[in-house]
This record gives sequence, structure tokens and C-alpha cells, in this order.
Amino acid sequence: MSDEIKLVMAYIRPDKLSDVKQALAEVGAPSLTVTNVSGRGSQPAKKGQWRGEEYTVDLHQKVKVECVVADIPADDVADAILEAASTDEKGDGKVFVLPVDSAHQIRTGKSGPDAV
Amino acid sequence: MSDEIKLVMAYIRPDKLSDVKQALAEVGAPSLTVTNVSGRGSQPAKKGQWRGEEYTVDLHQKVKVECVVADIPADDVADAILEAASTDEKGDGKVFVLPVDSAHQIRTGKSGPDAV
Amino acid sequence: MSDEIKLVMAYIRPDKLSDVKQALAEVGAPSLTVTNVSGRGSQPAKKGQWRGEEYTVDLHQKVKVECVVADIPADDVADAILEAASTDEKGDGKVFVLPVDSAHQIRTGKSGPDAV
Amino acid sequence: MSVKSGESMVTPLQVDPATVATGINNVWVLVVTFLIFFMQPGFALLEAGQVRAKNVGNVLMKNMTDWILGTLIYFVVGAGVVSIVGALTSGGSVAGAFAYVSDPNAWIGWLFGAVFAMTAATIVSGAVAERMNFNAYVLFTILMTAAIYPVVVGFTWGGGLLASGGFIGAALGAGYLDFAGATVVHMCGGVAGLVAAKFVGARKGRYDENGNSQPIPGHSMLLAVLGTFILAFGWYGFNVGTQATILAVEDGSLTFMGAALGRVALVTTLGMGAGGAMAMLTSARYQGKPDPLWTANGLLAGLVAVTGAVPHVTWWGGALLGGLGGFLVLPAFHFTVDRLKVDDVCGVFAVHGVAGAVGTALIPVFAVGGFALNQFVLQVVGVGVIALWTIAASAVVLVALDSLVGLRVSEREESEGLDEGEHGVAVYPEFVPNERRESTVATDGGDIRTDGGADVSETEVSDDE
Amino acid sequence: MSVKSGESMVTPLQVDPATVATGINNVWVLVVTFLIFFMQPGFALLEAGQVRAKNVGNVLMKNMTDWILGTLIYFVVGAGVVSIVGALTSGGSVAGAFAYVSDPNAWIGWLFGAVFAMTAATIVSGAVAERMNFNAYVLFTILMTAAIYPVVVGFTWGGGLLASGGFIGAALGAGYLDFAGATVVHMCGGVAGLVAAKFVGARKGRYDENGNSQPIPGHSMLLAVLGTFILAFGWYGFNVGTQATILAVEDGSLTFMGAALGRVALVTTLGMGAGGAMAMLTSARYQGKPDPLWTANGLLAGLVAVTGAVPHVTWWGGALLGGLGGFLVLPAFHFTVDRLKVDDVCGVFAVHGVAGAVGTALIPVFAVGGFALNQFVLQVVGVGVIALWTIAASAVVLVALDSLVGLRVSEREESEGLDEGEHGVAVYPEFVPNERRESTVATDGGDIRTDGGADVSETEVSDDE
Amino acid sequence: MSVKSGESMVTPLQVDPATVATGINNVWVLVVTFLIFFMQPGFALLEAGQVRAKNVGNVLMKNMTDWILGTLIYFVVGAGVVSIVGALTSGGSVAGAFAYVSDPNAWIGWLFGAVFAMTAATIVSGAVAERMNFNAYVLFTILMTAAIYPVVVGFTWGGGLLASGGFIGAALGAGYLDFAGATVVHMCGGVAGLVAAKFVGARKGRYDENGNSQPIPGHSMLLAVLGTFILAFGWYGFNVGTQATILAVEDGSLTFMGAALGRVALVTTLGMGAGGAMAMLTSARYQGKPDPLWTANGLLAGLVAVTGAVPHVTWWGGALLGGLGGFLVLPAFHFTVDRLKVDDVCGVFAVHGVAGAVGTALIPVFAVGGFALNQFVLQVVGVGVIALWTIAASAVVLVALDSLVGLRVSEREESEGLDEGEHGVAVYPEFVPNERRESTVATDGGDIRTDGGADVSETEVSDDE
Ligand SMILES: Nc1ncnc2c1ncn2[C@@H]1O[C@H](COP(=O)(O)OP(=O)(O)O)[C@@H](O)[C@H]1O
Ligand SMILES: Nc1ncnc2c1ncn2[C@@H]1O[C@H](COP(=O)(O)OP(=O)(O)O)[C@@H](O)[C@H]1O
Ligand SMILES: Nc1ncnc2c1ncn2[C@@H]1O[C@H](COP(=O)(O)OP(=O)(O)O)[C@@H](O)[C@H]1O
Repeated sequence: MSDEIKLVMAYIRPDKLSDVKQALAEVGAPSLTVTNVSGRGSQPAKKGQWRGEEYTVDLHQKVKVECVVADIPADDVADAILEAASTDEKGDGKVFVLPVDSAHQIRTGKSGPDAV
Repeated sequence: MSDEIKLVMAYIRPDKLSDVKQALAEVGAPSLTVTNVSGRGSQPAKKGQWRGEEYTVDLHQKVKVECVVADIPADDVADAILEAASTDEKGDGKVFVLPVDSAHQIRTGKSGPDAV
Repeated sequence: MSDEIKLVMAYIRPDKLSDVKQALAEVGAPSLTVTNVSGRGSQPAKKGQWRGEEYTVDLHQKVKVECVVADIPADDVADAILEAASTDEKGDGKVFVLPVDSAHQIRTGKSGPDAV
Repeated sequence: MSVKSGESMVTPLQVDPATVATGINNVWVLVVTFLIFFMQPGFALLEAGQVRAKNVGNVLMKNMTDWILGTLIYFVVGAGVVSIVGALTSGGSVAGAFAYVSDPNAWIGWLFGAVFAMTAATIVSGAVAERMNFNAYVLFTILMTAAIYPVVVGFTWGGGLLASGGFIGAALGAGYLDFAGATVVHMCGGVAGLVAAKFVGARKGRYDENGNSQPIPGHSMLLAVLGTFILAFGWYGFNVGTQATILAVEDGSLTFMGAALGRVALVTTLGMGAGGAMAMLTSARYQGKPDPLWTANGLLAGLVAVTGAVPHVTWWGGALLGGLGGFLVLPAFHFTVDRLKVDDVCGVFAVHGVAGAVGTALIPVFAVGGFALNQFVLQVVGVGVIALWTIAASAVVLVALDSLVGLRVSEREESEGLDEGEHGVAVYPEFVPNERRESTVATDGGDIRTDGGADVSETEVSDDE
Repeated sequence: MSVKSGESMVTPLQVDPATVATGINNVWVLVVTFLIFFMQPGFALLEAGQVRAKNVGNVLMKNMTDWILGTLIYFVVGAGVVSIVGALTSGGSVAGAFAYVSDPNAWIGWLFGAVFAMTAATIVSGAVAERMNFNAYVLFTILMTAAIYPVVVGFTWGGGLLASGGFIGAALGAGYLDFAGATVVHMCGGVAGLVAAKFVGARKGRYDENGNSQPIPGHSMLLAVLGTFILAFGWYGFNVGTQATILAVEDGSLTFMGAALGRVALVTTLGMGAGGAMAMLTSARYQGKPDPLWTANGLLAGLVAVTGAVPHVTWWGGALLGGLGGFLVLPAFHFTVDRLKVDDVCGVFAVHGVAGAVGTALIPVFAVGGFALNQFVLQVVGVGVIALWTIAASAVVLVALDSLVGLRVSEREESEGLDEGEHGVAVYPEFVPNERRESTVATDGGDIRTDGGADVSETEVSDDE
Repeated sequence: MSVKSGESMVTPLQVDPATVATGINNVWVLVVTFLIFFMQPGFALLEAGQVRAKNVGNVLMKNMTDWILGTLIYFVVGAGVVSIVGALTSGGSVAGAFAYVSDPNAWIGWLFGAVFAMTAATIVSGAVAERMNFNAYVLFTILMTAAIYPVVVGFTWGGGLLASGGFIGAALGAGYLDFAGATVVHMCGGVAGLVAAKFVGARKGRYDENGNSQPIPGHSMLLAVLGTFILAFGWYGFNVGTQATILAVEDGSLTFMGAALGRVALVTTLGMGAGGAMAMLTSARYQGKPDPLWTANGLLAGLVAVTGAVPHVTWWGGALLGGLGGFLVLPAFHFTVDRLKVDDVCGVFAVHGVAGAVGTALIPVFAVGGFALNQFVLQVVGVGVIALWTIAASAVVLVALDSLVGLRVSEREESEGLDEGEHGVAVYPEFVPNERRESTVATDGGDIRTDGGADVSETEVSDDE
């Protein structure tokens, strides 16, 4: 199990990022990559306006967190995110786990689970 | 088949996003996440200039659309994107389908296809 | 082997992007997509300040490179990135290879390895 | 170098009051001219903030061109046309219309006139932003400074048609009142902008398939507000500076024009304040929240509304006029966009056109000296004459330019941005704008709308006015 | 129109020196008034640059409101209050306090006073940025221009309490010296800002659970520095312009006030330079590197420090005062934030409050005419009186506003940004700010800190002062 | 307070014409001094827009330092050096060179001189942007204001070497003409910048391995154009204000200098217009499209070109000179970058150096009074003397600074940005610039180039000049 490499990929609220970072550090998976994204889901669309003319913004700002793990079970990581990112309001986001075939560390050239 | 979770990931032209969003909504997969990216492919490089000195920009602005689906076949989703994003000119982009091991919804804690 | 489609995904230093682009072109995989991301790993946190008050920035600016390949072995691509992106200092990043179920080209509607 | 007191015993001190007045008045005129020149970047920022990042370079380019070509044209052509038109429409002689070209003593006055001309020309730019062909714009601005605006000045300050000695003015026994150019400069620019925006057509995406207007947010409200403040700063030069006489010579002795200056300065200030306040309140009333861009627009509309009136009206009359200008800017903008279906990007018709017309027409109602019917008739006629001339002349020029060079960029260039298409540049090379926002503008609102929120009925407010 | 030399044989030239002086002086006053008005966008940019992108629209809105409502209020109320307070605290008569409203000859002077009033009001804005309820802010600014500031002016320039004829001034046999308003305008604004920031409370995230301050970077240091330069430009109007008399009439003949003007201009320049230089050195000393924002703050503090002193002190005294103002701005800011635990976003207390108080109190120490104890005592008492009044009046107003409309936006609105919450707009619609930076601010520093770097001890420098 | 008419019966009105003139002239000088000061942020924005986001803080810091240290240095050293050099190179006496320090009546004049000094110093900054060590820059600017620039002023306006009484001027029987400092201020700054850019070396990536120049786009063309407009605004102060005499006293009576003022104002305007227009056309001709940054540069070059000439040349001569300055800026820039291989970031040599030299040397060709050979020779010699002195002095200073503190930041600091390295700050903390653009600059152009497009031959235009 521990040599299976997984990519845990979560879409979360931007203001939950720091809690998620903390949670991942605690669960032993401190390495992560974050991206600014926008998403549409069950969260109601927002209205924007420019000089009083309204428009609908149905894409909300989100943050995507990617965390590749090998030694730590992906489920633990997913659980940590689930807990840290929740506000119980629509728009909290999702966590997906994807399989990874192989991993390499650029600096050392190491491959496989060690590289993660 | 319907409990297999897939990540449909497409690189498209920024100005096709709204068509793609509409198409996904129609095909029953309204939830999606978009990211600003830049890409190189078969599309010719552009020239930029600053005070008359030219430089080549071979990375074009694109938008990445990610849409995880379970109940709806990934191929339907891919087809919807293929249709909506096409202009028949170089640079239209690609659609890839990736396997997903598991999914979780942060707000409800639900797992599996239901979470998507 | 050659009809297996893989997504090679690398997190690299922004200033290594142009070397990586060159390396990928040389190895025969010129098509790629890049995203601005920030990442935390073994690289020490930086300090920022605003009017003399300091704060810690533990997310470093990185660039994510995605390159889907079919005809060229994913390992060759990974190796090319490994070589081009290395500086031997902490923060060089990682390369991951993910399986891809299917691929489609939007412009032509082609599917499978040909579409990549 | 100074006169020693010993010498003054021999040669009694001779101080000519006219020279003293001329010296003081010219220092003043020069300084306010510089302030009015500084309105140029004010307009550039106001417009730049209201367009998308991909069109900012074009805004800057148009603005610089207005000034650099405009000054050359106004020197060799425009200022002469003023005199010619003034003479022709008042029965005077056109001889010497271009005498200023070779008279250094006329050049301060020329420059003072030129900064007003360039203001009128630049106003047009904000209406046609984001899709007008640059060459067509340049040719239009040349004709604006060479003819369209000079004719209006000829009709009014140039002593022509509407002046007390002009054909209409004389017939009505009054002279058209427009002190610093609420109509001569601002309405002329605002109306020309409206006509040009009509001919050039709306930006792609500005109206949906049902013809309903869809907003296209600009890229920086901060720049728009900064531009507004720079304009207000320059406007003090514009309005107070038009009271160019600080010291007058009457019966051989000097008189300080303090009351006139004070009134002009106060009414400018209160008009600006009331205009901004009314637009703030109007936007809060109809949109639920006070809107910075409306407030900035209202502040300018207040200034425009009093620009013609400053020395003529009571202080509270000025505040009312300014407030009216600010109040009208929101319905006038919606009228332009939703009824006339004209895509006036920066609302120049609402801000410069409507406020200028209303503020100038109503001068007699709030006049310090009381209401005079013939004056009021002349004001209304004058506003009409200037508007008609501007519409007609602009339309002719635009039709000609359309067949000559084409008024509009290609659809593709419009989506890529005029910076790339017209000028081959990126204004913010390190910045990738968030294109997504734009493409979501109400596109699939109907289907996806999950909030069940209120309808966008506020934008229809103008229908009820 | 000018007097011909032939005529002058008949009517001897009559040039009244007072009229000449009035003409020249008023041109000057009008121009500097416009420059001081231009400080308004300077303050807007200075504050806008120091807040996050999501609150910029609110900054612009507050700033515009200060001006558009402030002018109206100051005309119908504020300027009259000045006279009333001046009269009441010097045993004079309050009759005619509002006579200026109907006297056009008083209006230039009114506008000259109004631009100072608006400066004081606007200073407050920078202290309460990013979390104050807009309605509460508007009401506060109204009371600031209607009462809080006018009372201070009444005490001083209005001939009241602290003036030579006022109760305290007369008792001490001196008149309070504050030439262009280092305390009257700047300290009043800076202290009111401090009090308001205290009452409104710190921004969310400004202090961690241990009560340690955490920085919240603004979105553009460039805008802050640009605002600083615009302020410095306007400040020449502020300081040098307060020497409103260019030509004085003495014994029926004209005197040029060149030495006074020269001193004011020089001391302003050297004070600004020394203030900026000292802040640059101080920041380099305590943070290791010269910091642009500190330097800009120091430059302004140097200006504030000499604003009251410019005509009274030697040039080297002015440089020392300015340098002192610049030197103090760093420790004073840390004192405010770390000791008083007041989240004064733009450091207005350090820049306007402390520098104003110190610079004005020390005037007699560097006086051109030498030290005078009673003057020094009056300066210290005056600073105290103004500070106390401002604190007390602000506190009363804030308590009232808190129960009336609430001082603060909701927590949710604060995270989303006041632009969306208070005004329904996005200032930069195409720009998605990098929210991540904010959320990483020292959040998990302790755990993750892998650099073993130095502690953030520099921020404690103020503790030692 | 004013003289009553009853009193005037007793004491006849005594209005000294010299006092009137002094009063008016000094109001004028003060106002234009403030305008020239405002060029400081103009230069800051112009440069800030042309550098990458990561170096903006350093630009702001250099600019503030130029002013805050420059004023202090110019007061205690620079202005005195002017007199000393002026005296030494004209056989005069150096006594009293520092008398201004203790003479309040000299301080307005000092400040008027100081704003020109700071302009010269600040110009250098744009040439050495993005890689010069901050300490080295500060020391260079100190020497610039203490010696390099003051010597040039001593040679010219200070009555020395090139003035009619100086050794060279007297030999040629003429005085060097450079009215407002096209060479004294601008060319001095532009040449010092060129030399400094040469010594500091090119930015990393500015030249590829074959030595071909690669563009490094700045982060905001908008800021560059805004800076340009602010400079143009200040320039009216610079040029028109140098005609500091509004009223002159001749034979005891006052003369209004209207023709001189008018010529200066007109030629400044036409020179600016023609410069901008020519650069616009040149860029459209060689790049296919009119370029906003070139146009802005050309507008400034036009201003530089006429700065020395404004009162001396015909209006059409001024337009030609300005046009020539604007026309030359494109080839001169390419010459600097591609031939001299000097990485002059903002093109200060092309804009300030070349335009200043050409415009000043050609004054006699377009002189109102006709061509005079000895004057022409003096102009050419003068330009040469100033250029040589500036080159030599700058080189010596730079060599010394290189060994003292090092001219350049480390390679690592350069890639990270000087804001972080030199000042420890991020100017736009919420903004992550799109680094990718930079790293794609022509990097793998050859291999990947799939468009088969035209070659970048336009950039070689300068080779043919
Ligand atoms: N199926 C999906 N595919 C891609 N992204 C998704 C999907 N579902 C949710 N997301 C992302 O998660 C974000 C939050 O989802 P949303 O459905 O609004 O939250 P919740 O699960 O709390 O109802 C979305 O804005 C989107 O970015
Ligand atoms: N193999 C690939 N791997 C990663 N991204 C790709 C790949 N192929 C295409 N892309 C992305 O799709 C975009 C469009 O591809 P391009 O080849 O230009 O279009 P087309 O398929 O129409 O010829 C590219 O800019 C890139 O972002
Ligand atoms: N397990 C991981 N999951 C996601 N991203 C990672 C992971 N490990 C590294 N990264 C990304 O790679 C970047 C560099 O990693 P780092 O550990 O600092 O480099 P190095 O491997 O040289 O020690 C990180 O900033 C992060 O963006």
C-alpha cells in the first residue's frame, strides 16, 4: 500500500487554505502545490456590477490544492482536508484522489515513493 | 460504468469558455473548475514588442477546464466540450480523460460517485 | 507501449521554464501547458515585510508543466525535465506521471494517441 | 536693476495701471492654462480605467494624439476658423483671422484657447473606446480641432451667431451665456462623442441577442477616480481661470475683481460637491449602495453643469444646477445605452452633453440679476444650435471617414484588443487579465442562475424618468 | 481697453498700492488653493496603496465623500462655527459669524479655508481603512467638517482661546504659533484618526491570538508613493501659500515679502528632505534595508513637523524639526500598533499626529528670534488643548455613531472586502488578487519555519524608545 | 488694512514699479517651481512603468532619494559650487559663493535652482534601472547634485566658461544659449545616465549570446505615459517659468514681457506636439504601427529639443526642432542599444541627451534674429564642453564608486528583483507577475518559430542613420 503513489487534489475556499496547510502538515504531508482557480458548483452565482449594470458571476474564486503522497495513505490526507476545509455552507468544494504511475525528484533524481 | 469516476480535463481557448460552460450544463455536468494557463502546441507563435524591439511569445493564453463526473459518461462530457470549443483553427486545444480513484464532498463528507 | 497515453506533470522553478521548454522540444514533445502555481516543500520559507513588519511566505512561486504524451515514452519526457530543471538547490521540484484514459483533439475531433 | 530711490526723485515713478493689470492677469492665465493642459491625463486615466486592459494602450495613444496633433492643427487652422466664423455670422470682416500666427503678443491667448479646444476633442475619445479604428479616430480629432469645435467657438465667444452682435443674438437682444464652455466645450465634445459612438456601433457583447445591454467592466476604477480628481484640479483652472481678469482698469484706475472671482470659485466648488453628492445618493437609491464610479461621474457632471453658469448664478443656484447635473447622469446614461442603444463607453453624453445643456439652458432661472425671458430663449436656442451643428458636422465627417478608412476595427482585432491590433503592444506585459470574468458576463445567466435573486431592474430606472 | 498715454496726461495715473497687492495676493491664494485641493487625490492614493485590492473602492468613495459633502457642510456650517468659537473663547461677539455666506468678496477666503478643512477630515480615513462602516464614516466626516475641526480653528487662527487675544493666549501674553496647521489641521486629523481606529477596532487578522501584530500588506506601494509625491506638491501650496501676503502695504507703499516667502519655501523643502532622509536611515538601521514606504512616510512626517514652524524657525532648525519628525515616525508607528494596540492602517497618528505635535511644540527652541519661555509654554499647552478637544469630541461622536449606525462592517463583509459589501463593486474586475499571500501571513510560521532565520525583533524597536 | 482714499490725499500714493514687478515675478517663480518639483513623480512613473514589477520599489526609492538628499546637498554644497565655478572660469571672485545660505531673500531663487538640479540628477536613474546597487546610486546622485551638475551650471548660467563673460564665451564674442537647460539639465543628465549605464553593464538577458539585444518589457506602459504627461505639465513650469520676468522695469516704468512669454509658451507647445507626432510617424513607419511608448518618448524629446531654444527661435523653427528631437529618438535609442551596446533602460540618452544636444546646437539656425556664425560655433563648442565634462566626471565618480561599494547588485538579486534584495519589500504583494512571458523572450524562438513571420528587421533601423 505504501508504495502506491496518489495525487490528492482538492478544490477549497481560498480562506480555508491556511487551515488546510496546517492540517496537511500535521498529518505528515506538508509538501503541496496550490493554484488559483475558479469553479462552478452548487454555490449560488454572485452578482457583480459596473456602473449599476449587473452581471452574473457564476464562477467563484477557489484554490486548488495538490498533494502527492506515497507513504501516507491518501485517505488520511483526504480526511485531513475534509475536516480543515469545511464550513458547512455551499461552495466548500471537493477532494479527489488520482492514481500516479511514477514520481521523480528533480534535485536528487530520485524516483518512486522516495521522491514524493 | 456509472460508478466509475473520471476527470475530464480540457485545454481550450479563453473565449470559448462560455460556450463550453453552457454545453456542460446542458449535458448535465454543470460543476467544473477553470484555471488560466498558457500553452504551446501547433498554434503559431505570436510576436510581442516593447518599444519596437520584438520578442516571440510561443505560449498562448488558454483556459483549462476540469470536470469530474461519475453518473454521466466521460465520453459524453468530452464530446460536449469537443463540439462547443471548436473553431477549426489551430490552437483549439485538447480534451483528456483521467481515471479518479475516489471522490469526497467537503461540505457533506459524502464519498464516492455521490460526492461528485 | 506507444499507445498508452500519459500525463507528465512537473512542478519546476519559474526561471527554469525556458530550459524545460527547450528540452521538451528536443525530446519530441513540444506541446505543453504551463500554470503559475505556488508550492511548499523542502525549500525554506521566505520572509516578506510591509512597513517593517515581517511575515513568512512559505509558498514559493513555481510553474507547473503539463505534457501529455503517447508516442514518446513518458520516462523520456520525465528525464528531459529532470535534467533541464535541476539547479541542485532545494526547491527544484518534482515530476509525476499520471495515466490518461483517452485523448481528443478539439480542432480535428481525432481521438486516441493521434490526438495528443 | 531696480529703480533706486535717488533716481525716483528725478524721474517720478510712473506705474501704468494697465501694465500692472496685464502682468497680473497674464501670470494667472498662464498658470490656469497649465492646469487645463493637465486635464489631458485626467481624461486619459478616466477612460483608461473604464476600458479593459487590452485596450488601454489605444486610449493612451488617442489621448496623446489629441494633444500632439491637435495643437499643431489648432495653431495653423482652428484658431483662424474661429475668427472667420465669428465674423461671417455677425456681419463682420474676416480680414486678419490668421494674424495671431505672426504676433507673439497673441500667443499666450492662443494657448489659453488651445487647451479648451483639446478638451473638447478628447471628450469624444471616451465614447468610442475599445473598437474605433485608430486612423479614423485621428482624422476625426483633426477635423474636430480644425472645424467642428472652432465653429462653435466662432458662434459664441468668437462674437458670431449667438453673441450679442451675432445674427441670432442681436435678434433676441442678448448674448449667449456660456462662461467657460459647458456647451461650447463639453456639450460639443459629448454630443460629438454620442454621434461617433452611434456610427461606430456598439462593442461586441455590449448587447445580447435580445438587444439588452450587458455591462463590460473596465479594468481599474481607481484609475477612473484618479482621472476624475485630476480633471477636477484642472477644472479650477478651467472655470476660475476663465475669469481671466484679476485686476481691471476702470477710468484709469485699478479694480480688483474679487467678487467675480469669488463667485466663480465658490459656485465651481459647490456645483462639484452637489453633483457628486446627488449621484452618490441616486446610485444608492437605485442600486442599493453608493457607487464610486457614479459618484465620480456625478462630480464631473456637477462641474459641467455649472461651467457655463459660474459667474452668473447665485451660490445656491449653482449648487442646484450642479446637483441637477449629478442627478441626471444616471438616468441619462441609461437612456443613452438602453433607449438610444448607443454604446457610450464612458458615458460622455450623460456627463458632458446632458449636464452641459441643462446647466447652460437654466442659467437665467438662477441668475444673480433675476430672470430674463429673452435671455432664457437665447440659451435654449443656443444649446439647440450648438447641438445641431455638432450632430450634423460629426455625422458628415463620420460618413466620409467610414468610406475613406472605415470606422471600426475588425471583429478579431476587437476581441484580441486594440493594443495588439492597432499598436502592436501590450500595456501590462506581466499581467494576464482574468478573461473569464468577461466571458461569464450574463452569458448563461438564465440557465444556471441558482440564486433566485432579484432581477436587474435597477438598470431600467431611466425608463421612468 | 488699456489707458492710452494721451489720456494719462489728463487723468494722472492712479495706482492704489492696496489694489495691486490685493490682486497679486489673490492670484497667489487661488493658485495655492487649487494645489491644496489636489492633495485630496494624494490622500486617496496614499491610502489606496496601503489597503488590499478588495477595499480600494471604499477608500476612493470615502475620499470623494470627504470633499463633496465636506465642502457643502463647511460652507453652510463649518466656517461659521470657526467665527463663533473664536468669538466665544476670546470674549468677542458672535454677530456676523455667517456673513460670509452672502458676501462674494469673502468667497476666495472661504475656499482657501475649506481646502484645509477637507485635508483634516481626509486624514482620518487612512486610520480606519478596511473595516469601518461607510455610513458611520460619512457621518463622522460631516461632524469633523461641521464641528471638530472648526472648533480647533476657532481656538487658533479664528482668534479664540489660544490666540493672543484668546483667554489662554492673553493669560500667557503670547499667541499660539502654528503657521499652516501642523496641529490645527494635521494633528487634529491624526488624533481623530487614532481615536476612530481605536473605537472601530483592529482589522481581522491584524493581531494574532497572542495579541502580536501581524502585517497586512497593502496592494500597491507605488500608489502610496505616488500619493506621497502629490501630497508634497500640494504641500508647497499648503505651507508657502499660507504666506498669503506677497506684497504688503506699509505706510501707503508696497513691500515685497521675499524673505518671509523664501524662509517658508526653504524650510518646507529642507524639512521634507530631512524627514525622508531620517526615515530612510532609521528603516535601514532597524530593518537592515532602506524601505520605500517608511521613506515616503518620513518625507510626509518631515513636512508635517515643519508645517507650523516654517516662517518662525532658522533653516537648520527647520531641517532638525523635519528630521525629528521623520525619525519619530517608525517608533511612533510601532508604539501605536504594538503598545496602544490600535490598528492605524496608514500610520496617520505617527505621521500627522506625533510629527505635528512635536514640530509645533518645539518652534520656540529653533525660533529665528530666539527662545521665549511663555511662548514655549503656550505651544505645549496649545498642543495639549487641541489634542484633548479632538480626543474628547471624536470619542463622543464615535460613541453616538456606534449606537446609531454601528461603526463596523460585518465580519463577512470584511473578508469579502468593503468594495463588494459597501459599494457593490469590484475596482479591478479583471484582476484576481493572490489571496494566498494573505492567508499565509505568519499562519503556520512556527511549525513550518524551516529557515531557522532571525527573529522578527526589529518590530519591537518602539518598545525601547 | 488697505489705504483709504482719504489718507491718500495726505500721503501721495507711492507705488514703486520695481516692487510691483518683484511681487508678480516671484508669484510666478514660486508657482513654476512647484510645477517643476512635480516632475519628480513624473520621472518616477516614467521609469517605474518601464521596469518589471519586481524592481518598482527600487525606482521609487531612487527617485525619493534624489529629492530628499539632493535638496540637502544642493543647499549646503551644490549651489555654492555653481558660483565658484562661474567665478573661476570667468576670472571673477569666489567670495560670497555661499552667501545665499544666510540670506532669506535668496532662498526663493535657490529653490528655483534646486528643482532644476534635482531634474538633472533624476534623469540618470532611468538609465541604470533594474541592476544598480542602491548605495552606489545614492552616492552617485550626491555627487551629481554636489558637483557634476553644478559645474555645468557654473560654466553657463553661472556666468562662467561659456557665458559671454567666461573664457570661451568672451573669446568667441557671444554667450552660450541654453534657455531652460536642454543641455545644462537634460543633456547633462542624459549623458551621465549613458556613462553610468555603460559602467554598470547591461541587465541580465538584455543581450543574447550573440550580443543581439533582447527586449525586456516593463510592467506598465500606462504608468510610463502618465509620467510623461506629468512631466509635460511640469515642463510648462520649466520652460515658460524660466522666462521668470513677467514685468520688467525699464527706465523706471513697467514693461510687460508678453511677447517673450508668448513665444516661450508657444514654442514649448509646438515642440512637444511635433516631437510626439514625429515619433508616432517614425514608429508607424518602421514598426508598422504607431507605438504609444515611442510617442511618449518623442513628446518628451520634442520638449527637450526646444528647452534651450524657446525664446530664441521662430515658431516654425521650434516646431522643426521639436520634430527633429522626436524623429531622432528611435534611431538614437537603437544606436545606444545596438551599436554602443549600452543598456539604457528608459532611453534617457536618446530622449534627454541627443535631443538636448541637437536642439541647442541648432538654435542659431532658427534664430528669430537670424543666423550668427560665432554663436553657432559657441553652441557646438558648448555642447561639446558640457558633454565632455559630464562624461569625464561621471566616469571618475563611477570608477571610484565601483571600487568603493560596487556598482552592481548580485546576479541572484537581479533575478529576484531589487525590491526584495535592496529594500526587502514587495511593491504589489497581492500580484504574482506572469514570469513566463519574460522567460519566453526569444529564448527558443529559432527552433519553435512556426509562423515563418517577417524578421525583426525594424530594430536595425538605427544602423542606417
Ligand atoms: N465535479 C466537479 N468537477 C470539477 N470541479 C468541481 C466539481 N464539483 C465541485 N467542483 C469545484 O468545487 C467548488 C465547490 O463546489 P460546490 O459544489 O459549490 O460546493 P459544495 O460541494 O459545498 O456544494 C466548485 O466551485 C468547483 O471549483
Ligand atoms: N500534448 C499536450 N500536452 C499538454 N498540453 C497540450 C498538449 N497538446 C495541446 N495542449 C494544450 O492545448 C493548447 C492548444 O493546442 P494546439 O496544438 O495549439 O491546438 P490544435 O490541437 O488545435 O492544433 C496548447 O496551447 C496547450 O495548452
Ligand atoms: N508531494 C508533493 N505534492 C505536491 N507538490 C509537491 C510535492 N512535493 C513537491 N511539490 C512541489 O514542488 C515544489 C518544490 O519542492 P521542494 O520539496 O521544495 O523541492 P526539492 O524537491 O528540491 O526539495 C514545491 O514547492 C511544490 O510546489
